[in-house]
Amino acid sequence: MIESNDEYVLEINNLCLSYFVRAGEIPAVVDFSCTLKAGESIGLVGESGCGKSTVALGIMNYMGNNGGIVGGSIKFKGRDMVALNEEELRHIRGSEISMIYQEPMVALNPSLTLGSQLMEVLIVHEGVSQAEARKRSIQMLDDVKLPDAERVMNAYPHQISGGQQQRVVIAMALLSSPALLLLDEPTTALDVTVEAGIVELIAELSKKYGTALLYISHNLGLMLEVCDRICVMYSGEVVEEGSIDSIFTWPKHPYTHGLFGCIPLPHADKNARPLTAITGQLPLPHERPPGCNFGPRCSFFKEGLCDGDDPHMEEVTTDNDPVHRVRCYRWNEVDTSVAMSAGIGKDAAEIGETVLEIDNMKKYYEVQDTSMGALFSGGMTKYVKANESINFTAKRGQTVGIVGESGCGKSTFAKVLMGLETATSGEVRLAGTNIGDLPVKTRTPKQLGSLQMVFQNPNDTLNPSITIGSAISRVITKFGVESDPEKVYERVMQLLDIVKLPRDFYIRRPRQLSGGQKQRVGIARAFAGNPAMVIADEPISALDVSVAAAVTELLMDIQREHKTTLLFISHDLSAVRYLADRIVVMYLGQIMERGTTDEVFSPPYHPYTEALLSAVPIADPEIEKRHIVLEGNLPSVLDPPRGCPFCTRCPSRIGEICDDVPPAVQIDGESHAIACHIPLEELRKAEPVVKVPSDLQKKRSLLAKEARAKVMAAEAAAAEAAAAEAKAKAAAAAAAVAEARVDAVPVDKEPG
Amino acid sequence: MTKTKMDHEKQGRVHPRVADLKNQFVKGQLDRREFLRTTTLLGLSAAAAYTFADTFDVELPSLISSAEAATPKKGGILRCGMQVQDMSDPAVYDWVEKSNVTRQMCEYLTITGPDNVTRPMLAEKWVPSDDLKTWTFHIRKGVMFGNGDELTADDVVVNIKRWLDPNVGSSMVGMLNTMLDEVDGKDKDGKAIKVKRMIEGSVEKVDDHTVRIHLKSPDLSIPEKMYHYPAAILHRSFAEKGANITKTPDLGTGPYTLTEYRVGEIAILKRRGGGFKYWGDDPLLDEIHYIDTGQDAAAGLAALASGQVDAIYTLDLTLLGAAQNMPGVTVHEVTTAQTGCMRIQGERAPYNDIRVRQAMQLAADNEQMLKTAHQGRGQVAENHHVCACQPDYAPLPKIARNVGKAKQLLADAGHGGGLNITCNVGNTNGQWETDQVVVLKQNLAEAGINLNVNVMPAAQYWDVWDKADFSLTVWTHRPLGTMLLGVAYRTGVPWNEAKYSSKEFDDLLTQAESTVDIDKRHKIMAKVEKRLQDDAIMIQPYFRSVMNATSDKVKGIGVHPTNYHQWNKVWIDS
Amino acid sequence: MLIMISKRIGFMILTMLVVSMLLFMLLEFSPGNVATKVLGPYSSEEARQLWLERHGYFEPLWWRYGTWLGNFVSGEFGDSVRFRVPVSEVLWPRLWNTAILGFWTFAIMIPLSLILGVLAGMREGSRLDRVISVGSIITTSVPEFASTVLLSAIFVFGLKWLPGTSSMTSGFDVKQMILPVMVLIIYDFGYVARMTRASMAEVMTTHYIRTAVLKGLPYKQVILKHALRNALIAPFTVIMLQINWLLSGVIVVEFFFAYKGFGALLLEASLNQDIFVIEACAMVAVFVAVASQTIADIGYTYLNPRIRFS
Amino acid sequence: MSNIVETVTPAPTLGFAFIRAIKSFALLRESTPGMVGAGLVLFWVIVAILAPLIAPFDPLATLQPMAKPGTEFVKGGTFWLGTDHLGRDILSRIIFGSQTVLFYAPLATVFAYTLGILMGLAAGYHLGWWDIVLSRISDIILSFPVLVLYIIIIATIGSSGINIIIAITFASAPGIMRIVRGLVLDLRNREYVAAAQTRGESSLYIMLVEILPNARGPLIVDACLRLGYVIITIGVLGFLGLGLPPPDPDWGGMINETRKMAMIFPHMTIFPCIAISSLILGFNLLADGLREVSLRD
Repeated sequence: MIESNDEYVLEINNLCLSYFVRAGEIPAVVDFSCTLKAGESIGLVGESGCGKSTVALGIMNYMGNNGGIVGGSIKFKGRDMVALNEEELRHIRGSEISMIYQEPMVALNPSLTLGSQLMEVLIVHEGVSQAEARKRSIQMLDDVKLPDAERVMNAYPHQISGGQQQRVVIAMALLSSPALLLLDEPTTALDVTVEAGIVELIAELSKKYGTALLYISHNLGLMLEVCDRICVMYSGEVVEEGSIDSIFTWPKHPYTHGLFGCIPLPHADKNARPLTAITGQLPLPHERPPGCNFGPRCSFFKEGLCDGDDPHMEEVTTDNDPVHRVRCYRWNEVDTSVAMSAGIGKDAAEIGETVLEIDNMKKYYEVQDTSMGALFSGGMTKYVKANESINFTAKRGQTVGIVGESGCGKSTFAKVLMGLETATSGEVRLAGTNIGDLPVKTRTPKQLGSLQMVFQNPNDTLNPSITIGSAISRVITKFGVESDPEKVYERVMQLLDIVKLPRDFYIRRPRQLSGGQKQRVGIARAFAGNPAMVIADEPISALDVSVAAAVTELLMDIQREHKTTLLFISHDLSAVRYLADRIVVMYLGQIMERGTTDEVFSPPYHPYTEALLSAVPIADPEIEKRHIVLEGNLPSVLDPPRGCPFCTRCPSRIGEICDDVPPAVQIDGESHAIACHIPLEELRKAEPVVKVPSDLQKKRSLLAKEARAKVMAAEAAAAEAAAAEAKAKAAAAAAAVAEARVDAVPVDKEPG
Repeated sequence: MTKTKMDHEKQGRVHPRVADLKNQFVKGQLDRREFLRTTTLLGLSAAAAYTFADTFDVELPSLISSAEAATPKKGGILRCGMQVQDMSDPAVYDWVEKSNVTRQMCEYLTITGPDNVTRPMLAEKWVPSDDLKTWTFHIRKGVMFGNGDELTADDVVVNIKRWLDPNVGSSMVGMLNTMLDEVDGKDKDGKAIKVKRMIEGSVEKVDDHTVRIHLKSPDLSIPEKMYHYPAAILHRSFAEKGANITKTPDLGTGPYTLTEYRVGEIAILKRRGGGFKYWGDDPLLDEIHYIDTGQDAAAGLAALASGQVDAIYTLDLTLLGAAQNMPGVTVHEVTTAQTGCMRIQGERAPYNDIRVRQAMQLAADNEQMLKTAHQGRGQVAENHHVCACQPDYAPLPKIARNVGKAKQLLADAGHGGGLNITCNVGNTNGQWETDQVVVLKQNLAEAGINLNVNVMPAAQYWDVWDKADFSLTVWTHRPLGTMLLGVAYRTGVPWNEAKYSSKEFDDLLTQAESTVDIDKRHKIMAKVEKRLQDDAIMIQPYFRSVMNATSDKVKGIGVHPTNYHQWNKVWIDS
Repeated sequence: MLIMISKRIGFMILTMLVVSMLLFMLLEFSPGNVATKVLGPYSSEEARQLWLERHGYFEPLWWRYGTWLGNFVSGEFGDSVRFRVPVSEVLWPRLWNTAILGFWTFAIMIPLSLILGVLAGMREGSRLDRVISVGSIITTSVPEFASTVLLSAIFVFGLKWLPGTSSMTSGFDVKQMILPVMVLIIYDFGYVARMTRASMAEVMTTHYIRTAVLKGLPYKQVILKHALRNALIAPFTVIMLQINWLLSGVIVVEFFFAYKGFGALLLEASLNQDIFVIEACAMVAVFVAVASQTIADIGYTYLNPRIRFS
Repeated sequence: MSNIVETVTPAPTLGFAFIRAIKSFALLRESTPGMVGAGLVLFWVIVAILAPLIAPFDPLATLQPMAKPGTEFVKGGTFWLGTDHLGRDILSRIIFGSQTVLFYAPLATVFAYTLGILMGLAAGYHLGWWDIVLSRISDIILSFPVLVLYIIIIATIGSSGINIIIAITFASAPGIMRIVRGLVLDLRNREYVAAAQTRGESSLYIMLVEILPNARGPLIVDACLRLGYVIITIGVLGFLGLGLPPPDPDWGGMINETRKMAMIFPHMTIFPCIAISSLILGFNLLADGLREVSLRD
């Protein structure tokens, strides 16, 4: 038990939070304890639905109409938040505890100016004058590095970009210099390069103001960069808590360990060391198993033990971490550190003939400009250059990753390939036939079947009113693979087997499936027509890491087996690096860099690739990374820069040539191409962004073993000591009880 | 009245038939009302006729619903809820409401009271020739138009000519058929057709205050026809001045003038001012306001209930119960020759087979229609459109309802398997019209005829009223059966909605119109009625009572069978 | 903004043009009927032909339409068949009367429904919310014709408190106004209240309200400053559309209470097939509808900075 | 396994849709107003179906005019709700009137929906000219005050059951089109639609199989509201004398025929008023309940 202590800003003991619905009470968070000192930052990490956001709202004692705190205590600076009334809470909210939200756009009132939303914090809590509030708000906007604070004050939320909005939300949260800042996935909705800036800003500001941070995220890599300690949550409970070092070196809970296995770290390799997914699914809050919630998914599950009483947090403190606790009966019996490099090696797919050739493909959209100026100048029609001069090839069995942030044109590109749009110019040759100007309706069933797609959003990829069986059957008959109902049925069953889904899913509806299962059906559907090439448009970005790993692996396996060409579109550089053979980096509709994975991930870099690499958080403390934070916003696709599209944000901009002249493509080696004005020689001089120690694995397992040995020894010693202490304590306790009785008398003199 | 009496005494000559009539009356062959009516028509003054009749008949008929005990008071405003319709030329009026507004400012040569007795008005007397073919009207002297001009024979001649001018389109054409001749004309395509034109010289100005009209054939009801609502006497310049009485209210001789007129809203009549001197007794009311309470009859009663109006034009049957239960409201009722006539055009299939029409008549239960659709208020009729309340009515043998025979007739006509027909109804007068058709539907169903009830908006109904095969049209009251038959069933008259064409009927009707002898006339009328009945061109189930309701403070008011407003003696007791 | 307004107005004009064309075709397709209507059923064929010729009915259709439209734009709507006066003489006073009726209806209904809607939506699922929601569904479910009958049975014939007709022949009378306004409010307030409630309830679940609460703002300020501003955008549009609704909603009420308004005029014109009045009324109605829609759009834009500054 | 094959069909059939509809209605249990609404509607549906069995008299027979509620009829039976001015039993007329209203209103709604859905699908899915033309047409129709439109249509083409259905279809389809179009605009961007497109499905297939079934939730709610509104419309037309031709019982017509007598014989008017209001209330509550449930889902 944690002793009550004044140095803690926040002290949570055995907190239980529940929602009350028609069906009854749904426990969202069970037995949550943690402490936070001033200036300290703690991370809450876990997959969706584990209750981490609920904790944040619970701390604010804001549970909505149907939620409530059902047990435990929350002490903020020694005051019990549970016992406070609305008015007292109001004085703490926004002034002593502030919150930063996942989606800044919806967190800001769309019909009030940012200025008034900022100023009211000061006016309400500190009672300052309008002018004073305004002055301090502007100052704070400067602090969060928003340029042109005056303009922002008068602007409405929609008039600034997402990154800027988040800076405003941060400014709003910090205006009253709170002692505690709750951050609920503050960067998840942002592009990775923007995220990097925000993360840096938060770290900086918390230092400057000495604010304690409670940082909520699903991203372990991010935690590493911003937190001192982390709590790993699973299904409403904290399963492990400890310092960054301790947890990243030796995760003691099988779930934490499993999470690491799912993250494509730079040293992961899809063939040699594939990802290891956690089997099974997160249980629904009202369907939690008895005993350990993770039990059914745990490979160390032991009947009779793990499904018995609910496990409690156990202290497993080692010297490099004063407080490391884990909720597992068997943490010291299983050697999770060894399983780190699990995953059975697989044979790399053979690379065959060229399947897809993209030759100077362009896709422009016409946009009617309705501004007054355009009306008078006559230039009513503008072009959005969604894709400009796309060139690359993909071979049979190869995986090509297309990576870029939002608005880079990667989805448009997919649409052109699929025939949902036609190319404005240039050619897209699939097996030698130009299909760039062939809309989907004029393509033959064979062409259609040979080029299929896996979609992004699992909830959207299947028609909710059509059963899984019907959905897959339709594809089979449509592409002319089979027509006899019996054979179609057989084929569907095969496909379900291939994507590792039970056969009785045939009659299920999408509503009854989890996200990962839906995505598997999506994959089965894409492969039903024996495609030569599959385009996967961010197929895992909406999935939790544990599920994403499984889906990624599945995709890889099927691809390997069918020798399919895979075009993997993603914003997630780690994922792309993990599974792609070749990578295309896009920015504002143009290819910035392309080449094999190794070529792209080592110098010479395009400055954008460099920034992108640096921005991706890596969940490994041993890996060194250079920090490059991009300034500015992504330009509008409607009005891109004349010269290099990246010139507005490029940290290595060399002069006006970047603004005015589109850069030429410089070829480095056989297949590596970079579109930049900076000469290749210069670019080659760059240091690698990510440095993976060559003996990382060895070092890691050594470290872990060492720590483990220490713990064991400490345990043994502690056990002895504990035994001795227990005796002493028992005696002391007996005395204390006797004393307490005496003390208790006056208190209890009026019973009832 | 006194003046009239004096005139009569001065006159000296009494129509030779009057003596016969007196004789018949004394013998009891002629009822009192018929005697009064006929003798006055023949020029005997009403007073004289009454005097004569009263010697034999002790009871005095009440001319108005109730003789008021209290002394009439002068002054006050009467507000009457009635549709304020579009009016311009009284000669082409097709609706009584219009004439009610103008009746207060334009007068007629004669006036027919609620007792069906016609008295002199602008014509102080009239003298028919013995053969009833020439009628001499003596125009009252000293009658002043609103514009100060005196009424002369010229005005009367101009008016009569206008009525008969085909370009004006007055329904008086049907009334004064005996002044018309068929001549060759051309239709719009230049084809030669017969058109009716006034016989040259049939209207004659004898002197400044005498007008004589010459008829082709005898017509007894000329004086009554002169009170038909389109027959208002207007100033001779009326047509030149735009033929719009609302714009030129001073072109009438009545005691009131129109000061405000908004169609669908209000018409305000005020006692004529300036140098105007009314020829008769000054009316009691200062002002008469016609307030339009819309097409919805309930709104009218609601207005009466809440004191927004003092009288309503007509009380819808559906509101009778409510009105009777309303304190401070009196309901007035009178039996009339008004009816909802469901006429059949016998030219088109399936009606071109007379057996179908007869079957319809036989299947129809006229009594039930009266009882159910009109709450029994009225008299059962016999499908020939002559009402027992009309003096020229001749009773016919009753024809009992006979569904079996109707079925037989239908089977004979080849409709044994059932017949599908449609009846149009416009509810131009009230819900009872639809109700009547609904009851008929039930009656006909028993004979295997399926009747579709096609209810249409009133205005739309008037677009098709004379065109459809089978529809229910509301006909208003006329003092004489022959008058109605003349406008509605004579071959080629504009309102002949049944498109009925029977030479025999036309001749008989003309004969009846010229027969003064009651017995003889009844015999002819029996033939006329029989002809209509046999030709089965209508199901005319009953003659309805009309009702209106007034506030108790309105005195001297009654209900005229034709809903004409004769309000010179009405006053407000406030 | 300016572009948007001019676009909306352009569209408005276009709609009016198309509607006018349709109306023209519909009502004047058979010129023979027009003449019959104008001259009456007893007119001679000759007179009808003459009338048609005099009024240009033998000209080509487009010419006639052009002339008609030209006249229409210059306020020359033709003569009413029934009233025999220029349509504008009847139309404008009637429209004014309906405007008065509409004004009182709105003046009472809008505050009432907004307040009830906000109160209900503020705490979704509360007892007050239930009462207001169910109450507004019930009132909305009683058709106007039913409530006119019931209310006049009670207040006119039962209690004798109120006059049964509202013809206003002797000038404006507040008492005559009560029943028609009451009927209109009863039927319509529920709709606006429910829209407001839905909008308010939705806003209350948004994240920016959560932000405002967690900023520590007083509840009153959260509601008045943060919630209402957003919650009233949708009802504003609905309220503007109610103007359009009112034009048809008044038909039953005006008919029943003999109120001399636009609705009754239109109804009578339709029943009497008074074509020039129908044409003018329909055009006015469409104008009001399109104009209120346009104002609603512009207002929506103005109220919603997301659109205003984009 | 083979029986699975039999139960599974490539596209959703009516049977499936029906079962699904039943299931979604089963969810209504969670909404009290929804249950009350469903109860009211169900009550009237049952009344309509059993009308010939439960009506004490022939609704068209003229028996005993203006009997007050509870009057015993000489030939046996009781006029529980009295009779109207033509002596027809009001209870029987209300019972049979439910047939009329539950025949015409749903039929008109179905027609309106068929047209509206087709228009909405075409406009929302194809966009471009389809959308511009169809949207403008519907804008124009919608810019007429709706009752004005009905009156002009009915006064022009006459009043009959078919014409009322035509008028309602004509006047409601644009509103439905807008809703459908809005839903389609959202649904057409779903990935399963893209998936169907990428396998070369015809537009018709995508519209009817991929998009339409998923728009059913809001459409069912709207249909309930619209049914209520159609009932009001039929009632208003009856009230203005433009409704269904007599003598078949039609609630609006009954009110119109008897309302003038309401002050003295209130039963003639009040009971049909209650009947029509309760049915409309039923549909409105049902819509409310369905919406509540669908939001919760």
